[in-house]
Amino acid sequence: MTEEIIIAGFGGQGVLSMGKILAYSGIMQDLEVSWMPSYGPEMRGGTANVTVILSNERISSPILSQFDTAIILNQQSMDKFEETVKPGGILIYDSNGITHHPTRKDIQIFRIDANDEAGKLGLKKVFNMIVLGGFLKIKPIVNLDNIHKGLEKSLPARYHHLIAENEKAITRGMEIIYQVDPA
Amino acid sequence: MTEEIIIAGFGGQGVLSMGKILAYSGIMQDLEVSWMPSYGPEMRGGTANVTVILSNERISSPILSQFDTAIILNQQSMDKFEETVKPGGILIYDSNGITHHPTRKDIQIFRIDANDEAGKLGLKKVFNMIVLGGFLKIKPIVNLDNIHKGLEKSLPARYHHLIAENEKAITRGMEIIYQVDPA
Amino acid sequence: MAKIIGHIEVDIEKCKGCVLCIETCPVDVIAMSKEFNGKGYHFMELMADGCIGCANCAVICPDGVITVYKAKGDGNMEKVVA
Amino acid sequence: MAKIIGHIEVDIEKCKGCVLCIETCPVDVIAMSKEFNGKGYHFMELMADGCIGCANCAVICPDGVITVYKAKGDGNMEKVVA
Amino acid sequence: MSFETHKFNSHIAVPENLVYAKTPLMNDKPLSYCPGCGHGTIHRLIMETVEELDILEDTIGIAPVGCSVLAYEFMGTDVQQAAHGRACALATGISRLYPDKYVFTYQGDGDLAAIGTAETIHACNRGENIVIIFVNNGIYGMTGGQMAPTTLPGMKTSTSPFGREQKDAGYPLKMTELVAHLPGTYYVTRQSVHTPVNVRKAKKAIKKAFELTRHKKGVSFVELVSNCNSGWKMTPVDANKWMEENMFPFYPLGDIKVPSK
Amino acid sequence: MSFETHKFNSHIAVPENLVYAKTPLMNDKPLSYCPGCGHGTIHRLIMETVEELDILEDTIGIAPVGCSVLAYEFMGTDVQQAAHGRACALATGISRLYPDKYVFTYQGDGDLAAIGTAETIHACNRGENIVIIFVNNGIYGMTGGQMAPTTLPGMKTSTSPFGREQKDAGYPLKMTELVAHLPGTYYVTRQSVHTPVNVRKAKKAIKKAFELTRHKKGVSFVELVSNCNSGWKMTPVDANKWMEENMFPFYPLGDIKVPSK
Amino acid sequence: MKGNEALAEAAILAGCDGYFGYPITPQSEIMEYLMAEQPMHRTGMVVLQAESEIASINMVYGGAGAGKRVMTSSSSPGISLMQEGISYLAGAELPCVIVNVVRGGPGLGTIQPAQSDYFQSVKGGGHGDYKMITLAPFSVQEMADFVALGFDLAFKYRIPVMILSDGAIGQMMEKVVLPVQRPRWTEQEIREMSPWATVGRTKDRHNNIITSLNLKSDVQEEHNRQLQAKYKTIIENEVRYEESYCEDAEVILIAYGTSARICQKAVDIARHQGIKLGLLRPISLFPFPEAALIKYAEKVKGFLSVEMSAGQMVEDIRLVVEGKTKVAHYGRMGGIVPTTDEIIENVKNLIN
Amino acid sequence: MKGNEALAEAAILAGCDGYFGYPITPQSEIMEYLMAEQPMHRTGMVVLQAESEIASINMVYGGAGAGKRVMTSSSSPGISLMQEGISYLAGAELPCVIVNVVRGGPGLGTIQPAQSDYFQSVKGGGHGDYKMITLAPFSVQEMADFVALGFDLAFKYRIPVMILSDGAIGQMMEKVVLPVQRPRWTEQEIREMSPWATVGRTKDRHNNIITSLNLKSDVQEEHNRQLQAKYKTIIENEVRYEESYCEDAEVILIAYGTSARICQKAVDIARHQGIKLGLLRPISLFPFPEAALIKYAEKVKGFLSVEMSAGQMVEDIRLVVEGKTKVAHYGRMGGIVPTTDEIIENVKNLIN
Ligand SMILES: Cc1ncc(C[n+]2csc(CCOP(=O)(O)OP(=O)(O)O)c2C)c(N)n1
Ligand SMILES: Cc1ncc(C[n+]2csc(CCOP(=O)(O)OP(=O)(O)O)c2C)c(N)n1
Ligand code: SF4
Ligand code: SF4
Ligand code: SF4
Ligand code: SF4
Ligand code: SF4
Ligand code: SF4
Ligand SMILES: [Mg+2]
Ligand SMILES: [Mg+2]
Repeated sequence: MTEEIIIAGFGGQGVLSMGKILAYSGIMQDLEVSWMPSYGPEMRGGTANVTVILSNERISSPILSQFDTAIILNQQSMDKFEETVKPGGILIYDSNGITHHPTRKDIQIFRIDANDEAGKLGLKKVFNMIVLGGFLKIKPIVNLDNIHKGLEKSLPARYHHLIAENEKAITRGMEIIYQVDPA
Repeated sequence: MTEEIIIAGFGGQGVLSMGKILAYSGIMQDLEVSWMPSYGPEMRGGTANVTVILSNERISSPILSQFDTAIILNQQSMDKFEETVKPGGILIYDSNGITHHPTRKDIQIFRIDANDEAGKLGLKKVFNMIVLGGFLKIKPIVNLDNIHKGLEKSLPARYHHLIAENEKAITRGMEIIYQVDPA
Repeated sequence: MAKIIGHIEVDIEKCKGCVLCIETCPVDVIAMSKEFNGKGYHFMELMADGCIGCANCAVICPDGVITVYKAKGDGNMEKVVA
Repeated sequence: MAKIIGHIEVDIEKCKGCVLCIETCPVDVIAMSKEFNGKGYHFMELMADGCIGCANCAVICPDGVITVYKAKGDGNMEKVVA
Repeated sequence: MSFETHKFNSHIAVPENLVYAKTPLMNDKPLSYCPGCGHGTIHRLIMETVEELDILEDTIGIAPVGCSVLAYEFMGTDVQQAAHGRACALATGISRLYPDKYVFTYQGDGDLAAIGTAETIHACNRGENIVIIFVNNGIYGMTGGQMAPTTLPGMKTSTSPFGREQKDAGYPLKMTELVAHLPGTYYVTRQSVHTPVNVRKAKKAIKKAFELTRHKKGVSFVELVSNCNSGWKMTPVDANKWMEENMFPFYPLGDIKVPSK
Repeated sequence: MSFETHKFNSHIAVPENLVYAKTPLMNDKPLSYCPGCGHGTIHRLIMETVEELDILEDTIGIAPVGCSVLAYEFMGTDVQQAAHGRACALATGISRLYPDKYVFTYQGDGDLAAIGTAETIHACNRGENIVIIFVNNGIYGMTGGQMAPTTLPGMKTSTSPFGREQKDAGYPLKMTELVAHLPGTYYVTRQSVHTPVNVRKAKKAIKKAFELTRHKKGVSFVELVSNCNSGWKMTPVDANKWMEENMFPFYPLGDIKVPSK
Repeated sequence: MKGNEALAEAAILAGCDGYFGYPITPQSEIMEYLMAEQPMHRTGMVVLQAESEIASINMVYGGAGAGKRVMTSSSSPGISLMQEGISYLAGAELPCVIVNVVRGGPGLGTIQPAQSDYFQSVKGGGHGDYKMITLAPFSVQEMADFVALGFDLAFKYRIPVMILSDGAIGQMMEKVVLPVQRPRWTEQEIREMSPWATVGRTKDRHNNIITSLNLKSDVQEEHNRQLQAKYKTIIENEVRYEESYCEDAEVILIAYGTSARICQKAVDIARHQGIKLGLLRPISLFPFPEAALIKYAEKVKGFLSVEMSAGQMVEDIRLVVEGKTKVAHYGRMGGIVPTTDEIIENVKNLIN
Repeated sequence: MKGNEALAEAAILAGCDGYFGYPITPQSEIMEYLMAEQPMHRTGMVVLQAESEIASINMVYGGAGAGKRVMTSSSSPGISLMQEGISYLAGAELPCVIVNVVRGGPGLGTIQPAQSDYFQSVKGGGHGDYKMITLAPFSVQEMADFVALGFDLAFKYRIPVMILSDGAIGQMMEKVVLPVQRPRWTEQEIREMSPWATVGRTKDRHNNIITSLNLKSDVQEEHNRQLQAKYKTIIENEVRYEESYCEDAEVILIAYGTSARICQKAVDIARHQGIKLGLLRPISLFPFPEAALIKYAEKVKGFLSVEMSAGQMVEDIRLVVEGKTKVAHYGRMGGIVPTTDEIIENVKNLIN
């Protein structure tokens, strides 16, 4: 099994840490992992993306131009990464701020309105965990036990009281994701 | 005609300027010339030498390992340069401070006690011109007219009143040089 | 009675919602919008009447977002202020 | 009467003839040699009696050429100074 | 530009009533700085000065690396981008070759007071006829908030995560006071842009600096104590307050060396 | 060594009468300096200090380029030769890694005050626990007498053949006064070695500097105003006189910053 | 762990005595990690933020000259500033580790990963005839492993060692097995192991001198000859490289660092497509794996050098191959990483 | 006139606007000559002693960015310090002349002449993919001639030009014919000829920007591609070299600068001895005279690269020759100049 994922969005959306939790969880499940951010210029703001690979074999390249799954959280990222999903692959997106919805026919497209949901729950901070939940629903490549361990590993101890909340968000994400037909 | 000369001695003996006057005089006589000092380390004192080449052809290399004439003014230079005179070439030396006189049999050796003579004349400053005179006696490769012009060219205008004195020293040098048999 | 009346215009797409202008307005007539601009920031708005055209907000704004106008409140202008 | 007598030794091969020591001797007992040393310098010499061992010359000498001795001028030493 | 014109008195928004508008010498591009960052204000004051003195044709700016590395995108003057720390050397080169031009540098504290120390001191010592604008935010903004020579004692940065300790990193370096000791500096002042009053004072100082350049007086050195909300991890409002309470006691505002008539 | 032992009172030349002899920590090699050059004296004072404090096993010297680049040939301590201007950086590296050692730099004015300005200022600002010996002869001796930052106004050198002009080259840079302003320097003094009295004072200053290092007081900075007979084109005696008349008014001797108990 | 952080942690574990550095993207995490980790409390290691890269490299010189395990890190422009210092370190034969997390140049360039400082590292960006051992990690694991290896080689040969990484390797996270803690050397150990070091002179020896100055040409030439002889020994003993699928390859990719990772993937894909592609990954760039290349030079249809540069390592390949087979170059620049598709296309072009 | 002085005088005559430098042997005469000559009174040229080589190269950057003819000079360690600045100049495409009067390295080394900064000059001592046009004078005449040529090329291509000389050429005196005085450009001329220069913005144009920064990788890559294209144009158009006795040569010496002078003599001597020796002297080191070498590669028994280094240019020869003939290297180091005897002996070895 090798799962090659790109997660892309704005700087503040928790893109990198979502990737990090996924990667740590993979390690807990004894997988090989790699986490490769596109680090921005020496300036604030802008877009951010991270490539996460989970595999039970040695990972050759941490930098990819095609992905099994793309998780897309803003329009710029949609413009850039829709094309990079492998035929037959998966695209998951949050529709918030999306003006051009994905149009490819040769991939499966899922939508998760995590931003709205986070607002509703009053849990803006765990927006990214809702998205992660959605992804895990579609691709259960790591089990929830290991996600728990991954959260423990990647969050500093002083935030461990938040783990439950994060897990709740993951569960919620699993509930609200749904498949859409390309327009 | 190509004459390849090394002049070597202590830092303060006017070695470089003797070479310079010879070079400028050569230019006045429409020769090709080159003047290549061994520039010392970034420190004061020590030995100095200069390679002067006069030729009526293009000068290939300004740096030489063998010379037609070596003009040697201290023991260190004798140790270093006696061997570099081409067979049949000429070695001119001032015996002041020389402890090992030259011994080669395949070259002509001339001695000029310019240091003593300069002392006698009370003209320490033109010691090097006495030596130059000696050399010109043996190898009259530039004529005195051009030497005069060379002096004019190489001395700053404010020293031009000393030219006569320099020329006197050259004449004296021509008188006191003599050939010696190698010991 | 010539009262001073002021007015500001805000280049909302360039506003970054830093609220420095709001802190500095002597008459508290500006506030943050509920909406976001294209860059995702809440932007500053003139919220009430009473601007005196002191230009504090414009002077402090790091992003040069604000243009300030001021007029003597007489003639038909006075009507408006009244 | 215990008079001070002094004496210096000079490492003449290292002397560079800068004459700083001569300038500094309070009793003018040192001077330059007529001869040269191996480096071609006139070197410093103790030229007269009367050194008081003040060490000025040694202290000022940049090349560390001078060693200074001093003794109370009594006993058989006094004879010498006398 | 999309202006939101409000109803309140919007009818007075006619040219003859204009009180304040961004100088056209500030380009229309949105600034790349964080919300509330002082760099934008300082840029504007310089451009206003250039406009008011009408010296655009004779002004050359120099912006080395630092958050303001892109200054050339925002300022309407000709600009050279310099290697880290070397703005004063560039300024020397230009000013010597164009003695009648207005050459200014725009440097952060990392740039001017760390890697560029030698260039700063020597340009000041030679009395180059230039304006040095020194934006001191006590941190390396651009590279993500590392300690600068001007970081306050105890201040936390990414390379002093437990607070700057004097015994390891020394005291904050007061470059402005230091260069004031050099005969080559003519006008040395420290200002800030965190209130409208201070902005206006800073503007006066900057303008004076450029005017002195016109009269070939040597170095005019204007320090602006400024904020770095991102580096300090504070909101802009809090940052300005923190600055008043912590930076100004260490870096007191006001003139340090003024031209004696 | 070939000692010339004179007849006058030579009989008292016995160990118990010894008043002054070169410290054995000065090697026996002839110094490569010009006749009368102050470098030799200053070398000796440092070595005497190391001997008297008995710290040879814990002393490391640093001599960058300059006439004293060969200091390691003459001084008996361990010595590192540094790139031009970087002695203070080397000293920082060594002293941080060996906090109990005595690390001193030996730097010319070109080295310390021109190319090495940043390293000097920052080592002083951090308060590194080191001794900085600064030999200011107002010229680049080693490279043949070019202008230094400390060259006096009007002074002729090979790169200021018509005399240093303030308008082109600025005023002489008083690095010693400058570093005295930094909290990291603990003891800052200016001395000379051109008379026996001054030599003795200089010795005291140097010894004090090393003693302060023992107590981890930060930077001790000892400037020695010195001559460069070759560069100045004077005899040693004239040079010392010229120095008194011209250098000292500009670089007054004495303590600039003394430890407050 | 990020590559940069793994390297920083490995430095502590390697018994490194001192790190001196200056911030620059994309490697500031190295110093940041060390500052947060406070190795002074763990091993006594010193971490100091210097006023510049020039100060950093000269602090390293001082520390190395005193026998300590010291290192610095920077990225391209900062490394350029160190060139005088590096030449001095090489001239004075001082051991140290220098890390370059390369970004795109020239000039200020971009902060994205690049491999365009190859020449600077292996030909000598500083003046004079000298070499540094240059190690090119291609994974977070190697970022960690090459620190101790670097120090070992540095002290074995009294030579500066460059770890030539890039922004991608520095920023990525992977599983990493950290080495065990090595003790720092005591002063006594340093005095014994590095009798040349300036630790303070004991009565039983002359003063130690660290210098690269030789006023006399013949002495300098002799010194240079010794340096060259040392480099030869290093060439004979310290070549490191990794081969995969070379035995039967028609074309062999030559790549190091990040581009070697992409090439691994390209080989996987190509083999699936039935193309006999191999990969030879130089781990030491100096010494360059010449023998390995020669071995294959007459067997393959060609070598393809895949670099994130306009073509630098390809010259070293050509120098070895001397026309015996085709040598092509495929490079991306400015921070752009080549894709597997592009690589495979270039391989196909080479075959035809 | 000394080589260094001829170069200095030629700078004044070339209409150079500014010289910024820092003393270092063996090239301090350049600044000393200029200071004594007071070109400010002759042409208005500025001469400034900077506080360091880093300041010098950045003053050059400032002046060049403002469209002026500016230059600096130094020797090996000082040039190493300039590497960041040089990379910036190349990245920002600024024209200037940089003189390196090479001495023996690495480190402080020796002040005697050497040729061991060849790699630094032509491969790039700074970071990133860039090139400088590199001219190697071998006589006092060429020291004078290459200043104006250097400025012409620098402005033609917006590229820094390196004059790679050495201590011997710098210190020697020969007859020299000085060029005639060229006028300095007026501000108006600069505005017209160099519309990119930051001279102060006029109302009719946008602000001019001098920078080497590109935050976006694709823009940076495009910039790099343009640089590479420019270098290709230079390779096609600006190769300079001199041949003597190559037509019938059995062995051809390749040498530049001082060693080319010795080689001239060696050729004379060898021809007397009946050995068919020739000399090909690269004048431009970048661009390297590749075509000329290829022309002879299959005719001769071998090339002998004679260098005052451990062997640097020889790599460029090998890269061109690709095994088509023998390529040998004879080098002296540390400031020692090879002798004609040594060269001829090496030639004989090559033949056998
Ligand atoms: C030679 C070199 N070293 C380091 C850097 C990385 N760098 C870029 S800007 C900067 C410092 C920024 O701080 P400051 O000058 O205070 O400006 P600010 O961003 O705070 O406005 C550093 C270290 C660089 N670009 N070049
Ligand atoms: C990078 C570099 N630049 C320049 C030089 C040449 N250089 C050697 S010593 C020196 C200055 C010497 O002056 P100073 O430091 O005052 O020492 P002094 O000789 O006067 O005692 C210079 C410029 C060098 N060796 N390295
Ligand atoms: S100060 Fe400017 S940027 Fe900040 S909120 Fe007000 S208008 Fe917006
Ligand atoms: S101009 Fe003055 S009163 Fe009007 S909104 Fe701005 S700050 Fe408030
Ligand atoms: S001071 Fe020393 S070197 Fe100078 S003359 Fe006296 S003994 Fe000789
Ligand atoms: S010790 Fe004193 S008295 Fe004796 S020679 Fe020296 S200076 Fe003169
Ligand atoms: S990082 Fe700091 S200095 Fe830079 S733009 Fe943001 S607030 Fe301003
Ligand atoms: S050149 Fe000057 S500093 Fe150097 S040794 Fe001679 S007198 Fe001393
Ligand atoms: Mg800052
Ligand atoms: Mg000096």
